[in-house]
Amino acid sequence: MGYSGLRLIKEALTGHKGWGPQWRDASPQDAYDYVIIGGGGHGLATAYYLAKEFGGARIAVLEKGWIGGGNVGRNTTIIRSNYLLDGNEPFYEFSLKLWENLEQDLNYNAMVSQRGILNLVHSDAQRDAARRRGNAMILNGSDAELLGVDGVRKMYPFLNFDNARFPIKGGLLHRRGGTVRHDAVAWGYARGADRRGVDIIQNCEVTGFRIEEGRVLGVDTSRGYIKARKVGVSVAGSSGRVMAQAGMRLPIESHVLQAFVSEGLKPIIPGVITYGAGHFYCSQSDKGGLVFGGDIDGYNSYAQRGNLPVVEDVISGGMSLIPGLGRARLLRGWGGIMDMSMDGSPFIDKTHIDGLYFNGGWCYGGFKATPAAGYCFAHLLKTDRPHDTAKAYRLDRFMTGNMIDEKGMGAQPNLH
Amino acid sequence: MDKLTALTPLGDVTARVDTIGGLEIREVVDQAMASVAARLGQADLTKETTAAKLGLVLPDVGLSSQAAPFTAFWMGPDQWMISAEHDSHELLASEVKLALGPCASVVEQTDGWCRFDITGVAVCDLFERLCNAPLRQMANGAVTRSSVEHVGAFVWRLTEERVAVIAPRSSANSLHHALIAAATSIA
Amino acid sequence: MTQMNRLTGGLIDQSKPLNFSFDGTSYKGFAGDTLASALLANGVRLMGRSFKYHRPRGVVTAGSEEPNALVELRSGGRQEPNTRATVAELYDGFEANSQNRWPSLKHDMLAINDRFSNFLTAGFYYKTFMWPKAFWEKIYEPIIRNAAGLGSLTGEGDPDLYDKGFLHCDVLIIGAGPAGLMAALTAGRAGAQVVLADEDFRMGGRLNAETHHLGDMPGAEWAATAVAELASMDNVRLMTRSTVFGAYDHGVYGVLERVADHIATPAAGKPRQILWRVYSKRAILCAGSTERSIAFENNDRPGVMMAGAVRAYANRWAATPDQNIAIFTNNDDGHRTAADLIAKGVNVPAVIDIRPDAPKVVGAELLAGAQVIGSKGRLGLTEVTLRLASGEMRSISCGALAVSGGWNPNVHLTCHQRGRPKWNDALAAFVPGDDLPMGMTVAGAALGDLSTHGALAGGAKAAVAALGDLGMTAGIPILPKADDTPVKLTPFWHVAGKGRAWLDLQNDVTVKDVKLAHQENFVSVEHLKRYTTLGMATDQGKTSNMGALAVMAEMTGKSIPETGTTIFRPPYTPVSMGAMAGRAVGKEFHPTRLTPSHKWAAEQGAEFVEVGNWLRAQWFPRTGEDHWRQSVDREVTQTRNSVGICDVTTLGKIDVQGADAAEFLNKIYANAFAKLPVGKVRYGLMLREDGIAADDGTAARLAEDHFVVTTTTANAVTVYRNMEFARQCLWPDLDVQLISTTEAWAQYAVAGPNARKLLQKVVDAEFDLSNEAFPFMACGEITVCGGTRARLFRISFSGELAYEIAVPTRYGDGLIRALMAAGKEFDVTPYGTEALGVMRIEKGHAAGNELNGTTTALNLGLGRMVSTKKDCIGNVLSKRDGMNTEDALRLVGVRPVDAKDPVPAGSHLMAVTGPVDAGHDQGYVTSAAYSPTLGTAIGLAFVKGGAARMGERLRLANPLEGSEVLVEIVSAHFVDPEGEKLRG
Amino acid sequence: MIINHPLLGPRDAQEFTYLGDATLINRPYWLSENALRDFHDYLHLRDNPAGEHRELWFHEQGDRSWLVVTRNTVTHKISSVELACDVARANGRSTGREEAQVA
Repeated sequence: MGYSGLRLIKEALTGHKGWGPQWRDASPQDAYDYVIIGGGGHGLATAYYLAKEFGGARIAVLEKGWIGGGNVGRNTTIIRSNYLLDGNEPFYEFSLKLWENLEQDLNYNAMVSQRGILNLVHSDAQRDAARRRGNAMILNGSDAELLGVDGVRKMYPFLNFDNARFPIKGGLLHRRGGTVRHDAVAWGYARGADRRGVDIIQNCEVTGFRIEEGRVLGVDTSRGYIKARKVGVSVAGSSGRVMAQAGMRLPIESHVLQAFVSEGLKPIIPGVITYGAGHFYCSQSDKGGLVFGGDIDGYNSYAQRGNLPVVEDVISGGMSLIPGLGRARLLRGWGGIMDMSMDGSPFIDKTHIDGLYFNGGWCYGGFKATPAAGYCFAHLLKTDRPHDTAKAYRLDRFMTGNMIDEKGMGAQPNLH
Repeated sequence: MDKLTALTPLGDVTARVDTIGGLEIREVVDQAMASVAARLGQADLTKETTAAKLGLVLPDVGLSSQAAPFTAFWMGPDQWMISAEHDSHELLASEVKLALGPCASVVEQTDGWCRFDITGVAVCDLFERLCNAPLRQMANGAVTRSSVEHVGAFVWRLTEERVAVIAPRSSANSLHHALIAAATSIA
Repeated sequence: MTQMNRLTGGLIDQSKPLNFSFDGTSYKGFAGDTLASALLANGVRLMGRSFKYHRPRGVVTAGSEEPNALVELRSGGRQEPNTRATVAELYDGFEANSQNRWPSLKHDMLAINDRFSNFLTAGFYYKTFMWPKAFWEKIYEPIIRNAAGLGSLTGEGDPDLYDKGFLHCDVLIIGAGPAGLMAALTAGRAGAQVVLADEDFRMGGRLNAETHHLGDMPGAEWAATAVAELASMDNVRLMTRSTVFGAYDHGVYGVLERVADHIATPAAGKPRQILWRVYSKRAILCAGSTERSIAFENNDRPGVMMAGAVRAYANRWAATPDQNIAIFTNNDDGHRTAADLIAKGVNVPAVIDIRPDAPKVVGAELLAGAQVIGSKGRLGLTEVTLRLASGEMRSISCGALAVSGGWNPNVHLTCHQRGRPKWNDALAAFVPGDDLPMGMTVAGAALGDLSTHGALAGGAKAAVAALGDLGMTAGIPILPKADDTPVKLTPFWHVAGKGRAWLDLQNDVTVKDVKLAHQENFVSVEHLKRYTTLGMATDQGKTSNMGALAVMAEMTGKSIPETGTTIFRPPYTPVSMGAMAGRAVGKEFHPTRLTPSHKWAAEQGAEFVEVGNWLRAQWFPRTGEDHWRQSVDREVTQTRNSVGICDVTTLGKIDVQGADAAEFLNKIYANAFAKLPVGKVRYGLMLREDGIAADDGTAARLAEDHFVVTTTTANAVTVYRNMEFARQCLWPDLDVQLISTTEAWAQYAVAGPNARKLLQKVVDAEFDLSNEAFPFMACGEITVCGGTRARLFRISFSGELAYEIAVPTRYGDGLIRALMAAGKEFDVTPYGTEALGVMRIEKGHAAGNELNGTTTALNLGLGRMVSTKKDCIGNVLSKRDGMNTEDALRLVGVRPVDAKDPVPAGSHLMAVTGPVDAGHDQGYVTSAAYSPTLGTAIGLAFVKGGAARMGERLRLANPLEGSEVLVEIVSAHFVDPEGEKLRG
Repeated sequence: MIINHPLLGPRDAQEFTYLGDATLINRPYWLSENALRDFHDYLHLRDNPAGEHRELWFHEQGDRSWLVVTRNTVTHKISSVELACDVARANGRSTGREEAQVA
């Protein structure tokens, strides 16, 4: 039975007895057509679209812990389509369009809120870059507005306009960008996939691939061997570990990114702001917490926790931008493990092993990509051809010299 | 043409002195400095030659040494900073290079830096608010390179109650501001 | 009626009354009071409202874990939301207001939510508000947002200062209760460097809240004596009001010291708070324990409190929530509260103990085997309903109920590095696991040693062990005789019933919500937490997690440890953002670097611009110029017509010496340097190893074994780092020494047809500057102004006859004045970064906008610079196919067909006709400027196959600002393409 | 995080700049038959272990030494710290002279 306000009222009046599990706890079958490794946002979305859009049958999602426990459950919830390069922007625009219809599609309120994202600029060179980016966005069908300092002041009068080390000179506004209730995305996709027959198998860790003559036959797991025609790996943060089991080395390093939330506050920050002169971006959740983050810690890590200097650095950026933050308190910080790739862009590609497919390298941008990554990975798994918007995300692009380097930092993952 | 007038790192013709609480913060402008880096494989020769020609023992890691008119502190592997009074040794780099010959690379560093000497019983309390160097545990003469309120700097414990901080010259005003603010804070 | 609920005694100073106000009403308290204790003493129980249902709430704890009594302190930029009344120290004139209510705490309109609680169950919002689509942002979400949130910020800047500090110690002791004090005494007496930090303003922990004796002294007195002894030791640093909020890698701890929160405003120049980073060799966690509740129907009314808190208010603060207090407990500790209250003259109508075999009580009725099943009282408790052991119901009238469900060790910091606590059956609680942060041990109640004796002994033992690890010896001191009662408890988490029983008081999560989560398959703790918001309140689950875990365990039929525990993360208690930022805010966010000519430029009225951390002169307005363009155009024109001077000190300078210096440069530059003669400068291009252009600059050969390399301002640090990498890691046996000399020399560009004439007036006469003696790309050491040492380089960024002249930085101010004076006859102009930018665009020189990290030498038109005859960083990977296609981007000039048209940098290039979209993108404009020399705007652009498209017309598309301009592709060298001027 | 510098003793990791896997020391020979593949793998492909990791750190706010730190990426425990120039020499790096010119 679907979710709706009417149903909620009915259930409220009858003791909420009618709500069933949002997804079944499935046990593994012997064999599947598609095994998706990783029950995060991307894995669940892949299963959902495989089942719904591509007529996939016999699909399993294997999750070593609990679904949604990885990066989809620990991020700063931002969605946006404000990329510069042709290899990226059509993909993120596709993703944003999927977000815009997601809740109705899933019958699940993930609180997609297009509150607008403002990237501040602090120098003429940054304005030139913002203009190039804004134009690229519009040319790819997204939206962008270039604001002067007065435009910024009108939206965010409490920013530091008078005593800034790096004065605000304007901003690039992307109105369709915004935030989403991140956990709900995982649950919504899980519920949607489950309702289309996908087996979601929690506490099932993949321990190895069975590969013969260059073809994958199935996966060994903590719950036994599972045969599969095709295996899709979607395990951000653990990509290196999992693909090593198939003997692959990847152009990826795992890094920790911290994010933070303040104590609950009455509404003060309507949209998402990113500070172009410090490592800081911020939005306010519907619950009232300021959700903010900055740079990765900068060293390889699988520890899901970071260190103090980055916390201080991020918050001093925040205070420099919003001097009124001083009396608010940091409530909680957490660390997620990022697949940092060599050019800052992801991979959705076949591997050299038949039947083994890889989706990863999302750096800290995987959340906003969830719908399109799921869709495009499903497309690849089903058709063996890349989706039009994801054809640049090849594993061999460093060999051919076709990098997609938004920041221009080169082959050093911690700089992206 | 008139001779050029020299300015201090803080931008004045005379050195600045501030006294806050029991602390004196003094801009030091009378030191010439030259870096000495041993050529490949010639660290021992560099040390021997410095000792022979300048009478100065180049110090070990994290330390400084003195032999009038010269003072030296350790900067990095096989690299030292030598200083001497500016007015009598303005050409310190040339002087040191002449003495050392080909065993070391010598570079004039005099105006690359600003220096503040801070004196007072609370000098450790001051640096505790500015810098992660374990100043209380540092013996007299110990030098460590770290950062002081986001400015990279050498922190040099001269005596129990006197510490020199040596930082890139262009940041002199920011460093001075940080010193004054911290001194006010603990005063 | 003043202080109707004030008792006698306590650790407050009843001779020092303080005035304070809450929600505009004035009250009196005493020195040593917190807001909570003073309000209770004044008969105030209602202190807040809950988050979701806006139910009336009173204080429940006496510590930093308080979930209910959150208030706003102070006003304006100092307004501070969500302060726990339990830790807010009273001072004279203290003002606090309740929050998250409208129009008043007693009459809160949003209390209507409580009527609809049946609809507002856990996760209800995921199931509705989906139609119509547009309503989410416009209607539903704004309503939710306005109802949500706790306290408010004013948006004004925080006027207070925050310091940071660094401490080094042998042993950090976290918490100054009996365990911490004894650990500190043991370590301190042995001579170790000790830091003892406690979040309270009075050290002693529970000793201050109890009536136990240690030896022959009351606990609080013993604590004071111990503190006095510690204070006398030079090697011990005592930090009160200091919360150790985070355990980071390798013995680093974050500590927040609240220096001035207990006074109205900090003194001028003094910090409000200090964030300390403590580097410890060993740490002993003595953080005590937190009491937990028992959930029952309507257990959230003001007056329902933790039993240990009620005892603390009575003993330490001489305050009581009411004169009639019932007790509800599952363990012996609850009985202490009864005894202490009775001793203080408070009436205890009943001790309700769920255990049929509960111990006897003196002075109150014992109801063994009974349970509290409900409560009454809209804005404060008036009555509790019981189910007796016999099954009978009974009501008891009381204004407060002291509840004890047992104590949870404060294991939080043991988990900050992802260690998992383990279950202890006897305590029915989690205790520290085996996987502690490096160097940490745990003692006292935090370890599960809940007796005073256990704490003292554990603290001493932990200190001896820690010192032993460090090679120091400490003796176990003689411990005072202290309470050693074992814990007696029957685990009991919630009273069965149909109504709402609260687990998370702040977020309004009830037992029912946990059951619903279970029903919907949110059974893992992480799912439960995220679905119901349990444990996400400002106490981060300290008062709620255990109860919810127990309920979930009951639902799944698993044990509590099988059900799991959530991860504790820093901070232990919330930390103000101001303290985290420290002094690096506002203008001090980053250090500011000033150029040698700064003072002079400021005197000229220059506009300055931030370039990285540098401040550089952007232009120098003259009288009558009221638009920056006038100044910049004039600066360019004057320079091109006569001579201009620009401070270029900010460019990085790296001194490279050694027998293999030339060979080294050959490896780090794409082009060759080995054969550069002494006395010459060469332009050099550095690549990254991936073949992308990294930086450009010059290298001047001062001697066979001595070069000075320049970098761009932005890349000075990276280039130096990369050169050290090449020197130390790639070719460690090359004889090369590097050191930065950026700041040692003040360097000025002197450019324009009269540059030589001007310089000749300043350079000492013995140096010949003629074109023959000092041609283009020459360099040498000279003297100026009668003997000041200088370096002269004949290089040009502007395309003019130009030099760069450098003197020791102290003479930089003198030199600019001398140059300006000497140039007067040539109408010399200083020029800033804007004119510099215009001239380099006119000349087609690439800068940061072109060297943007994605462009190759080929893209920049410098493909031939990448030598094929030698190895260099980036050589091999620059040959990848994708970077060498026919239609690769090439740097060209663009010039509007109509000279009046603008050239917006960041425009994209499209064919003159046809669609304007990403599929038809031909490239983009990187830099643009108005060229006063050509009388039109011009730009540099990367265009596909651009080198072969000279003369072609394209459109500049700038849909962002709605403009389109027709341009012609031209050579990037707009001015003097043959380079005759610079060689002249 | 604290890095126990072989010359200077324990220093806050904040003083350092991180580069990455210490295999970046082993720069391939530019004229080898598979130079493009060798350089591609050298610069881009990583073991990225969850466990012991040898990695390069630069003491930027200190003595300007490059260090090879062996650190566990799961626990952050550091088991050894070496000067990178020593590691480089041990790996056979020298002047690069023998391979600098076209053969």
